[in-house]
Amino acid sequence: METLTALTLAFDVLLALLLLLTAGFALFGRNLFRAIVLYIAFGLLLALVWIRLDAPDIALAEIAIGAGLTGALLLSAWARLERSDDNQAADESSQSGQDQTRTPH
Amino acid sequence: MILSLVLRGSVFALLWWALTEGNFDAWWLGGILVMAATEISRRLIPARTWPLMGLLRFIPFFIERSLISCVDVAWRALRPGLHIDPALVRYPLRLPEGFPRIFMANVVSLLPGTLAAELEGSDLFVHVLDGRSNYWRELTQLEQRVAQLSGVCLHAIPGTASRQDGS
Amino acid sequence: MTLIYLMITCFLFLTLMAGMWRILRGPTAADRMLAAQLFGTTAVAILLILAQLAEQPAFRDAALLLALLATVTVVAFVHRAWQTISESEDESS
Amino acid sequence: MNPADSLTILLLMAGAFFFLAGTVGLLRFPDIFTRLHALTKADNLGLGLIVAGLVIQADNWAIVGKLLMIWLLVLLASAAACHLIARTARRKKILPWKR
Repeated sequence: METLTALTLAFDVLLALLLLLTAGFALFGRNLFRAIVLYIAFGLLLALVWIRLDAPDIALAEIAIGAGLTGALLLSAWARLERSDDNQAADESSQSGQDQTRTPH
Repeated sequence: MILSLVLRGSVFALLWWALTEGNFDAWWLGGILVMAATEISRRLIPARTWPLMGLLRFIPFFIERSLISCVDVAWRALRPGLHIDPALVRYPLRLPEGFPRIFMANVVSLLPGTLAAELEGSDLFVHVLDGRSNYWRELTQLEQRVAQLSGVCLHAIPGTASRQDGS
Repeated sequence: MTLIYLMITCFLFLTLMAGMWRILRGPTAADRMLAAQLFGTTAVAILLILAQLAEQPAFRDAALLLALLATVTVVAFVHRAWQTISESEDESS
Repeated sequence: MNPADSLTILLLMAGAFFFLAGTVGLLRFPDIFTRLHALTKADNLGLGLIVAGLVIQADNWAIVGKLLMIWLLVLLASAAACHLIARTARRKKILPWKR
Protein backbone atom coordinates (compact mmCIF):
# COMPACT_ATOMS: atom_id res chain seq x y z
CA MET A 1 0.00 0.00 0.00
CA GLU A 2 2.83 2.34 0.83
CA THR A 3 4.43 1.85 -2.55
CA LEU A 4 1.07 2.66 -4.14
CA THR A 5 0.76 6.01 -2.41
CA ALA A 6 4.42 6.70 -3.11
CA LEU A 7 3.94 5.97 -6.81
CA THR A 8 0.80 8.10 -7.00
CA LEU A 9 2.71 10.89 -5.32
CA ALA A 10 5.62 10.40 -7.72
CA PHE A 11 3.26 10.61 -10.69
CA ASP A 12 1.64 13.80 -9.38
CA VAL A 13 4.98 15.40 -8.59
CA LEU A 14 6.35 14.50 -12.04
CA LEU A 15 3.23 15.90 -13.68
CA ALA A 16 3.45 19.16 -11.74
CA LEU A 17 7.16 19.47 -12.44
CA LEU A 18 6.79 18.91 -16.15
CA LEU A 19 3.88 21.35 -16.25
CA LEU A 20 5.98 24.03 -14.59
CA LEU A 21 8.94 23.27 -16.84
CA THR A 22 6.95 23.61 -20.06
CA ALA A 23 5.26 26.77 -18.80
CA GLY A 24 8.58 28.29 -17.73
CA PHE A 25 10.37 27.52 -20.97
CA ALA A 26 7.41 28.75 -23.00
CA LEU A 27 7.36 32.04 -21.11
CA PHE A 28 11.07 32.76 -20.89
CA GLY A 29 12.35 31.35 -24.16
CA ARG A 30 13.43 33.69 -26.94
CA ASN A 31 12.36 31.41 -29.75
CA LEU A 32 8.74 32.04 -30.70
CA PHE A 33 8.14 28.73 -32.44
CA ARG A 34 9.55 26.80 -29.53
CA ALA A 35 7.18 28.62 -27.23
CA ILE A 36 4.23 27.58 -29.40
CA VAL A 37 5.18 23.91 -29.39
CA LEU A 38 5.75 24.09 -25.65
CA TYR A 39 2.32 25.63 -25.30
CA ILE A 40 0.79 22.66 -27.14
CA ALA A 41 2.69 20.27 -24.86
CA PHE A 42 1.53 22.32 -21.88
CA GLY A 43 -2.08 21.89 -23.02
CA LEU A 44 -1.66 18.12 -23.15
CA LEU A 45 -0.15 18.04 -19.67
CA LEU A 46 -2.86 20.27 -18.28
CA ALA A 47 -5.43 17.84 -19.69
CA LEU A 48 -3.66 15.07 -17.79
CA VAL A 49 -3.87 17.19 -14.65
CA TRP A 50 -7.64 17.57 -15.07
CA ILE A 51 -7.85 13.82 -15.52
CA ARG A 52 -5.91 13.30 -12.29
CA LEU A 53 -8.37 15.63 -10.58
CA ASP A 54 -11.25 13.47 -11.86
CA ALA A 55 -12.62 16.10 -14.20
CA PRO A 56 -12.74 14.42 -17.62
CA ASP A 57 -15.16 17.03 -19.00
CA ILE A 58 -12.72 19.85 -18.40
CA ALA A 59 -9.94 17.67 -19.78
CA LEU A 60 -11.95 17.23 -22.99
CA ALA A 61 -12.39 20.98 -23.31
CA GLU A 62 -8.72 21.56 -22.58
CA ILE A 63 -7.62 19.08 -25.26
CA ALA A 64 -10.01 20.44 -27.87
CA ILE A 65 -9.49 24.14 -27.22
CA GLY A 66 -6.11 24.40 -25.54
CA ALA A 67 -3.97 21.88 -27.36
CA GLY A 68 -5.89 21.50 -30.61
CA LEU A 69 -7.54 24.73 -31.69
CA THR A 70 -5.34 27.35 -30.07
CA GLY A 71 -2.24 25.43 -31.10
CA ALA A 72 -3.29 25.44 -34.73
CA LEU A 73 -4.25 29.13 -34.57
CA LEU A 74 -0.93 30.10 -32.99
CA LEU A 75 0.98 28.18 -35.66
CA SER A 76 -0.99 29.99 -38.32
CA ALA A 77 -0.33 33.35 -36.71
CA TRP A 78 3.35 32.56 -36.41
CA ALA A 79 3.53 31.87 -40.16
CA ARG A 80 1.96 35.29 -40.81
CA LEU A 81 4.51 36.96 -38.56
CA GLU A 82 7.41 35.25 -40.29
CA ARG A 83 6.12 36.26 -43.70
CA SER A 84 5.65 39.90 -42.75
CA ASP A 85 9.16 39.90 -41.27
CA ASP A 86 10.41 38.57 -44.59
CA ASN A 87 8.69 41.33 -46.54
CA GLN A 88 10.02 44.02 -44.28
CA ALA A 89 13.54 42.69 -44.48
CA ALA A 90 13.31 42.54 -48.28
CA ASP A 91 11.97 46.10 -48.40
CA GLU A 92 14.72 47.46 -46.21
CA SER A 93 17.47 45.77 -48.18
CA SER A 94 16.09 47.04 -51.50
CA GLN A 95 15.83 50.53 -50.03
CA SER A 96 19.35 50.60 -48.77
CA GLY A 97 20.68 49.11 -52.00
CA GLN A 98 19.10 51.56 -54.41
CA ASP A 99 17.18 54.65 -53.53
CA GLN A 100 13.79 54.07 -55.01
CA THR A 101 10.30 54.89 -53.85
CA ARG A 102 8.71 52.31 -51.67
CA THR A 103 5.64 50.70 -53.11
CA PRO A 104 2.87 50.21 -50.62
CA HIS A 105 1.53 46.68 -50.24
CA MET B 1 -29.25 -0.37 -52.88
CA ILE B 2 -31.35 -1.01 -49.80
CA LEU B 3 -28.86 -3.64 -48.72
CA SER B 4 -25.92 -1.25 -48.98
CA LEU B 5 -27.82 1.37 -46.98
CA VAL B 6 -28.57 -1.15 -44.27
CA LEU B 7 -24.94 -2.24 -44.27
CA ARG B 8 -23.66 1.31 -43.92
CA GLY B 9 -26.19 2.03 -41.22
CA SER B 10 -25.16 -1.01 -39.23
CA VAL B 11 -21.50 -0.07 -39.48
CA PHE B 12 -22.27 3.36 -38.04
CA ALA B 13 -24.53 1.82 -35.40
CA LEU B 14 -21.64 -0.44 -34.43
CA LEU B 15 -19.38 2.61 -34.15
CA TRP B 16 -21.93 4.36 -31.93
CA TRP B 17 -22.17 1.27 -29.79
CA ALA B 18 -18.40 1.15 -29.35
CA LEU B 19 -18.16 4.91 -28.72
CA THR B 20 -20.73 4.82 -25.95
CA GLU B 21 -19.23 1.59 -24.59
CA GLY B 22 -22.53 -0.24 -24.87
CA ASN B 23 -24.53 2.40 -23.05
CA PHE B 24 -27.87 2.97 -24.79
CA ASP B 25 -29.24 5.78 -22.63
CA ALA B 26 -28.96 8.22 -25.52
CA TRP B 27 -30.13 5.82 -28.22
CA TRP B 28 -32.37 8.46 -29.83
CA LEU B 29 -29.41 10.78 -30.38
CA GLY B 30 -27.40 7.81 -31.65
CA GLY B 31 -30.21 6.89 -34.02
CA ILE B 32 -30.36 10.38 -35.51
CA LEU B 33 -26.59 10.53 -35.88
CA VAL B 34 -26.41 7.07 -37.44
CA MET B 35 -29.03 8.07 -40.01
CA ALA B 36 -27.26 11.34 -40.76
CA ALA B 37 -23.91 9.56 -41.11
CA THR B 38 -25.43 6.98 -43.45
CA GLU B 39 -26.86 9.71 -45.65
CA ILE B 40 -23.60 11.67 -45.71
CA SER B 41 -21.52 8.58 -46.46
CA ARG B 42 -23.90 7.67 -49.30
CA ARG B 43 -23.16 11.02 -50.91
CA LEU B 44 -19.45 11.13 -50.21
CA ILE B 45 -18.29 7.56 -50.65
CA PRO B 46 -19.49 5.83 -53.82
CA ALA B 47 -20.65 2.27 -53.51
CA ARG B 48 -17.87 -0.23 -54.04
CA THR B 49 -17.06 -3.73 -52.97
CA TRP B 50 -14.93 -3.81 -49.86
CA PRO B 51 -12.25 -6.48 -49.85
CA LEU B 52 -13.24 -7.81 -46.45
CA MET B 53 -11.54 -11.17 -46.78
CA GLY B 54 -8.43 -9.50 -48.14
CA LEU B 55 -8.36 -7.15 -45.16
CA LEU B 56 -8.74 -10.03 -42.75
CA ARG B 57 -5.82 -11.79 -44.37
CA PHE B 58 -3.81 -8.58 -44.37
CA ILE B 59 -4.08 -8.03 -40.61
CA PRO B 60 -1.79 -10.90 -39.44
CA PHE B 61 0.79 -9.95 -42.06
CA PHE B 62 0.65 -6.33 -40.94
CA ILE B 63 1.00 -7.22 -37.26
CA GLU B 64 3.90 -9.57 -37.91
CA ARG B 65 5.79 -7.06 -40.05
CA SER B 66 5.21 -4.17 -37.66
CA LEU B 67 6.45 -6.24 -34.73
CA ILE B 68 9.64 -7.01 -36.64
CA SER B 69 9.98 -3.38 -37.72
CA CYS B 70 9.60 -2.01 -34.23
CA VAL B 71 12.10 -4.43 -32.75
CA ASP B 72 14.46 -3.45 -35.56
CA VAL B 73 14.11 0.29 -34.96
CA ALA B 74 14.26 -0.12 -31.18
CA TRP B 75 17.44 -2.17 -31.51
CA ARG B 76 19.02 0.44 -33.73
CA ALA B 77 18.00 3.25 -31.39
CA LEU B 78 19.11 1.65 -28.16
CA ARG B 79 22.39 0.07 -29.24
CA PRO B 80 25.42 2.27 -28.65
CA GLY B 81 26.68 3.79 -31.86
CA LEU B 82 24.62 4.82 -34.86
CA HIS B 83 23.61 1.72 -36.78
CA ILE B 84 21.82 3.38 -39.64
CA ASP B 85 22.64 4.11 -43.26
CA PRO B 86 19.70 6.09 -44.58
CA ALA B 87 18.95 6.46 -48.26
CA LEU B 88 16.17 7.83 -50.43
CA VAL B 89 15.04 5.35 -53.08
CA ARG B 90 12.56 5.48 -55.93
CA TYR B 91 10.19 2.56 -56.07
CA PRO B 92 8.16 2.21 -59.29
CA LEU B 93 4.68 1.09 -58.29
CA ARG B 94 2.83 -1.53 -60.27
CA LEU B 95 -0.39 -0.97 -58.41
CA PRO B 96 -3.24 0.81 -60.17
CA GLU B 97 -4.06 4.39 -59.27
CA GLY B 98 -6.36 5.36 -56.48
CA PHE B 99 -7.01 3.47 -53.30
CA PRO B 100 -4.31 0.74 -53.64
CA ARG B 101 -1.52 3.25 -54.11
CA ILE B 102 -2.62 5.49 -51.28
CA PHE B 103 -3.06 2.50 -49.03
CA MET B 104 0.40 1.27 -49.93
CA ALA B 105 1.97 4.67 -49.27
CA ASN B 106 0.37 4.79 -45.85
CA VAL B 107 1.28 1.27 -44.84
CA VAL B 108 4.88 1.65 -46.02
CA SER B 109 5.46 4.22 -43.28
CA LEU B 110 4.39 1.74 -40.64
CA LEU B 111 6.58 -1.13 -41.81
CA PRO B 112 10.23 -2.10 -41.28
CA GLY B 113 12.76 0.60 -41.98
CA THR B 114 10.75 2.34 -44.68
CA LEU B 115 9.00 5.69 -44.82
CA ALA B 116 6.93 7.07 -47.67
CA ALA B 117 8.36 10.43 -48.64
CA GLU B 118 6.32 11.19 -51.73
CA LEU B 119 3.85 9.63 -54.10
CA GLU B 120 4.60 11.10 -57.50
CA GLY B 121 2.65 9.62 -60.38
CA SER B 122 3.51 5.95 -60.36
CA ASP B 123 6.68 6.42 -58.34
CA LEU B 124 6.85 6.09 -54.63
CA PHE B 125 9.83 7.78 -53.02
CA VAL B 126 10.80 5.81 -49.98
CA HIS B 127 13.23 6.80 -47.28
CA VAL B 128 14.91 3.67 -45.93
CA LEU B 129 16.63 3.52 -42.59
CA ASP B 130 19.30 1.08 -43.67
CA GLY B 131 20.37 1.03 -47.29
CA ARG B 132 22.16 -2.26 -46.76
CA SER B 133 19.10 -4.10 -45.51
CA ASN B 134 16.80 -6.03 -47.77
CA TYR B 135 14.26 -3.25 -48.11
CA TRP B 136 13.55 -3.98 -51.77
CA ARG B 137 12.16 -7.41 -51.01
CA GLU B 138 10.13 -5.88 -48.22
CA LEU B 139 8.58 -3.40 -50.65
CA THR B 140 7.77 -5.95 -53.36
CA GLN B 141 6.29 -8.26 -50.76
CA LEU B 142 4.11 -5.50 -49.39
CA GLU B 143 3.03 -4.54 -52.89
CA GLN B 144 2.01 -8.13 -53.57
CA ARG B 145 -0.05 -8.13 -50.41
CA VAL B 146 -1.76 -4.86 -51.22
CA ALA B 147 -2.51 -6.14 -54.72
CA GLN B 148 -4.06 -9.27 -53.27
CA LEU B 149 -6.05 -7.17 -50.86
CA SER B 150 -7.51 -4.93 -53.52
CA GLY B 151 -7.99 -7.79 -55.97
CA VAL B 152 -5.68 -6.73 -58.79
CA CYS B 153 -2.79 -8.68 -60.25
CA LEU B 154 0.65 -7.30 -60.86
CA HIS B 155 2.30 -8.07 -64.15
CA ALA B 156 5.12 -5.72 -65.12
CA ILE B 157 8.53 -6.48 -63.67
CA PRO B 158 9.68 -3.65 -61.42
CA GLY B 159 12.61 -1.60 -62.56
CA THR B 160 16.00 -2.09 -61.01
CA ALA B 161 16.78 -0.44 -57.75
CA SER B 162 17.86 3.10 -58.30
CA ARG B 163 19.41 4.77 -55.36
CA GLN B 164 18.67 8.41 -55.49
CA ASP B 165 21.06 10.71 -53.74
CA GLY B 166 19.78 13.97 -52.37
CA SER B 167 16.68 15.48 -53.83
CA MET C 1 -2.47 -4.81 -10.88
CA THR C 2 -2.91 -1.22 -9.72
CA LEU C 3 0.77 -1.12 -8.90
CA ILE C 4 1.78 -2.21 -12.38
CA TYR C 5 -0.53 0.34 -14.02
CA LEU C 6 0.93 3.11 -11.90
CA MET C 7 4.47 2.02 -12.63
CA ILE C 8 3.81 2.01 -16.36
CA THR C 9 2.24 5.48 -16.25
CA CYS C 10 5.19 6.83 -14.29
CA PHE C 11 7.58 5.24 -16.76
CA LEU C 12 5.71 6.76 -19.72
CA PHE C 13 5.92 10.06 -17.94
CA LEU C 14 9.67 9.80 -17.67
CA THR C 15 9.87 9.17 -21.42
CA LEU C 16 7.76 12.30 -21.91
CA MET C 17 10.28 14.24 -19.88
CA ALA C 18 13.09 12.92 -22.04
CA GLY C 19 11.15 13.82 -25.16
CA MET C 20 10.97 17.42 -24.01
CA TRP C 21 14.68 17.69 -24.74
CA ARG C 22 13.84 17.46 -28.45
CA ILE C 23 11.27 20.26 -28.17
CA LEU C 24 13.80 22.47 -26.43
CA ARG C 25 16.73 21.69 -28.68
CA GLY C 26 15.10 21.57 -32.12
CA PRO C 27 17.08 22.18 -34.29
CA THR C 28 14.40 22.61 -36.96
CA ALA C 29 10.77 23.47 -36.44
CA ALA C 30 9.72 20.06 -37.73
CA ASP C 31 11.79 18.29 -35.08
CA ARG C 32 9.97 20.16 -32.35
CA MET C 33 6.66 19.31 -33.94
CA LEU C 34 7.57 15.61 -34.05
CA ALA C 35 8.32 15.68 -30.35
CA ALA C 36 4.92 17.27 -29.74
CA GLN C 37 3.33 14.45 -31.71
CA LEU C 38 5.10 11.89 -29.55
CA PHE C 39 3.77 13.79 -26.53
CA GLY C 40 0.27 13.33 -27.89
CA THR C 41 0.61 9.58 -28.44
CA THR C 42 2.17 9.05 -25.03
CA ALA C 43 -0.62 11.06 -23.45
CA VAL C 44 -3.15 8.81 -25.21
CA ALA C 45 -1.45 5.75 -23.74
CA ILE C 46 -1.38 7.30 -20.25
CA LEU C 47 -5.05 8.26 -20.51
CA LEU C 48 -6.06 4.75 -21.55
CA ILE C 49 -4.18 3.20 -18.64
CA LEU C 50 -5.64 5.73 -16.20
CA ALA C 51 -9.13 4.95 -17.54
CA GLN C 52 -8.59 1.30 -16.69
CA LEU C 53 -7.04 2.17 -13.35
CA ALA C 54 -9.73 4.57 -12.16
CA GLU C 55 -12.54 2.66 -13.91
CA GLN C 56 -13.64 5.90 -15.50
CA PRO C 57 -14.91 5.35 -19.06
CA ALA C 58 -14.93 9.09 -19.67
CA PHE C 59 -11.13 9.13 -19.67
CA ARG C 60 -11.22 7.05 -22.83
CA ASP C 61 -13.25 9.79 -24.50
CA ALA C 62 -10.45 12.20 -23.74
CA ALA C 63 -7.98 9.78 -25.31
CA LEU C 64 -10.14 9.51 -28.40
CA LEU C 65 -10.34 13.27 -28.78
CA LEU C 66 -6.60 13.56 -28.29
CA ALA C 67 -6.00 10.99 -31.03
CA LEU C 68 -8.25 13.00 -33.35
CA LEU C 69 -6.78 16.40 -32.63
CA ALA C 70 -3.12 15.40 -32.73
CA THR C 71 -3.42 15.45 -36.51
CA VAL C 72 -5.01 18.87 -36.61
CA THR C 73 -1.95 20.57 -35.17
CA VAL C 74 0.44 18.66 -37.43
CA VAL C 75 -1.60 19.48 -40.53
CA ALA C 76 -1.87 23.12 -39.45
CA PHE C 77 1.87 23.17 -38.95
CA VAL C 78 2.74 21.64 -42.31
CA HIS C 79 0.18 23.54 -44.40
CA ARG C 80 0.08 26.91 -42.70
CA ALA C 81 3.46 27.38 -41.10
CA TRP C 82 6.21 25.21 -42.42
CA GLN C 83 5.69 25.62 -46.14
CA THR C 84 5.79 29.37 -46.04
CA ILE C 85 9.18 29.83 -44.47
CA SER C 86 12.56 29.08 -45.91
CA GLU C 87 14.88 26.56 -44.36
CA SER C 88 17.64 28.97 -43.39
CA GLU C 89 15.35 30.89 -41.07
CA ASP C 90 14.01 27.65 -39.84
CA GLU C 91 17.42 26.73 -38.55
CA SER C 92 18.25 30.08 -37.02
CA SER C 93 14.94 30.98 -35.41
CA MET D 1 -2.15 -13.83 -10.27
CA ASN D 2 -4.10 -15.31 -13.17
CA PRO D 3 -2.70 -15.77 -16.67
CA ALA D 4 -4.74 -12.92 -18.17
CA ASP D 5 -3.23 -10.48 -15.70
CA SER D 6 0.30 -11.64 -16.35
CA LEU D 7 -0.24 -11.34 -20.10
CA THR D 8 -1.52 -7.79 -19.61
CA ILE D 9 1.54 -6.92 -17.57
CA LEU D 10 3.81 -8.38 -20.22
CA LEU D 11 2.10 -6.47 -23.04
CA LEU D 12 2.05 -3.20 -21.12
CA MET D 13 5.73 -3.49 -20.32
CA ALA D 14 6.56 -4.27 -23.94
CA GLY D 15 4.50 -1.25 -25.01
CA ALA D 16 6.27 1.01 -22.54
CA PHE D 17 9.59 -0.34 -23.80
CA PHE D 18 8.72 0.66 -27.36
CA PHE D 19 7.72 4.11 -26.19
CA LEU D 20 11.15 4.36 -24.59
CA ALA D 21 12.76 3.18 -27.82
CA GLY D 22 10.78 5.74 -29.80
CA THR D 23 11.86 8.54 -27.49
CA VAL D 24 15.49 7.44 -27.55
CA GLY D 25 15.33 7.24 -31.33
CA LEU D 26 13.84 10.71 -31.47
CA LEU D 27 16.70 11.99 -29.35
CA ARG D 28 19.56 10.12 -30.95
CA PHE D 29 18.82 9.90 -34.66
CA PRO D 30 20.55 12.53 -36.76
CA ASP D 31 17.90 14.03 -39.06
CA ILE D 32 14.20 14.55 -39.54
CA PHE D 33 13.61 11.48 -41.71
CA THR D 34 15.26 9.03 -39.35
CA ARG D 35 13.46 10.61 -36.41
CA LEU D 36 10.19 10.08 -38.25
CA HIS D 37 11.08 6.39 -38.49
CA ALA D 38 11.48 6.13 -34.74
CA LEU D 39 8.32 8.11 -34.06
CA THR D 40 5.92 6.21 -36.31
CA LYS D 41 7.08 2.86 -35.01
CA ALA D 42 6.59 3.94 -31.42
CA ASP D 43 3.15 5.24 -32.36
CA ASN D 44 2.28 2.01 -34.07
CA LEU D 45 3.53 -0.73 -31.80
CA GLY D 46 4.00 1.06 -28.48
CA LEU D 47 0.39 2.14 -28.35
CA GLY D 48 -0.70 -1.08 -30.06
CA LEU D 49 0.78 -3.25 -27.33
CA ILE D 50 -0.63 -1.08 -24.56
CA VAL D 51 -4.07 -1.25 -26.19
CA ALA D 52 -3.69 -5.04 -26.53
CA GLY D 53 -2.82 -5.29 -22.85
CA LEU D 54 -5.88 -3.26 -21.87
CA VAL D 55 -8.17 -5.16 -24.25
CA ILE D 56 -7.56 -8.30 -22.19
CA GLN D 57 -8.80 -6.48 -19.09
CA ALA D 58 -11.84 -4.92 -20.76
CA ASP D 59 -15.22 -5.64 -19.19
CA ASN D 60 -17.24 -5.85 -22.38
CA TRP D 61 -16.87 -5.93 -26.14
CA ALA D 62 -17.85 -2.33 -26.61
CA ILE D 63 -14.75 -1.23 -24.71
CA VAL D 64 -12.64 -3.52 -26.89
CA GLY D 65 -14.14 -1.85 -29.95
CA LYS D 66 -13.44 1.59 -28.56
CA LEU D 67 -9.84 0.79 -27.67
CA LEU D 68 -9.22 -0.64 -31.12
CA MET D 69 -10.86 2.42 -32.65
CA ILE D 70 -8.51 4.71 -30.75
CA TRP D 71 -5.52 2.66 -31.89
CA LEU D 72 -6.63 2.72 -35.52
CA LEU D 73 -7.20 6.47 -35.35
CA VAL D 74 -3.71 7.04 -33.99
CA LEU D 75 -2.29 4.75 -36.68
CA LEU D 76 -4.08 6.60 -39.43
CA ALA D 77 -3.11 9.97 -37.97
CA SER D 78 0.54 9.06 -37.55
CA ALA D 79 0.84 7.53 -41.02
CA ALA D 80 -0.74 10.62 -42.58
CA ALA D 81 1.26 13.08 -40.48
CA CYS D 82 4.47 11.20 -41.17
CA HIS D 83 3.84 11.22 -44.91
CA LEU D 84 2.99 14.94 -44.84
CA ILE D 85 6.14 15.88 -42.95
CA ALA D 86 8.40 13.65 -45.06
CA ARG D 87 6.90 14.99 -48.29
CA THR D 88 7.27 18.61 -47.24
CA ALA D 89 10.81 17.98 -46.04
CA ARG D 90 11.64 16.53 -49.46
CA ARG D 91 10.01 19.43 -51.27
CA LYS D 92 11.92 21.87 -49.13
CA LYS D 93 15.05 20.09 -50.34
CA ILE D 94 16.12 19.01 -46.90
CA LEU D 95 18.84 16.48 -47.59
CA PRO D 96 18.63 13.18 -45.79
CA TRP D 97 21.49 12.56 -43.42
CA LYS D 98 24.23 10.41 -44.96
CA ARG D 99 26.73 8.19 -43.30
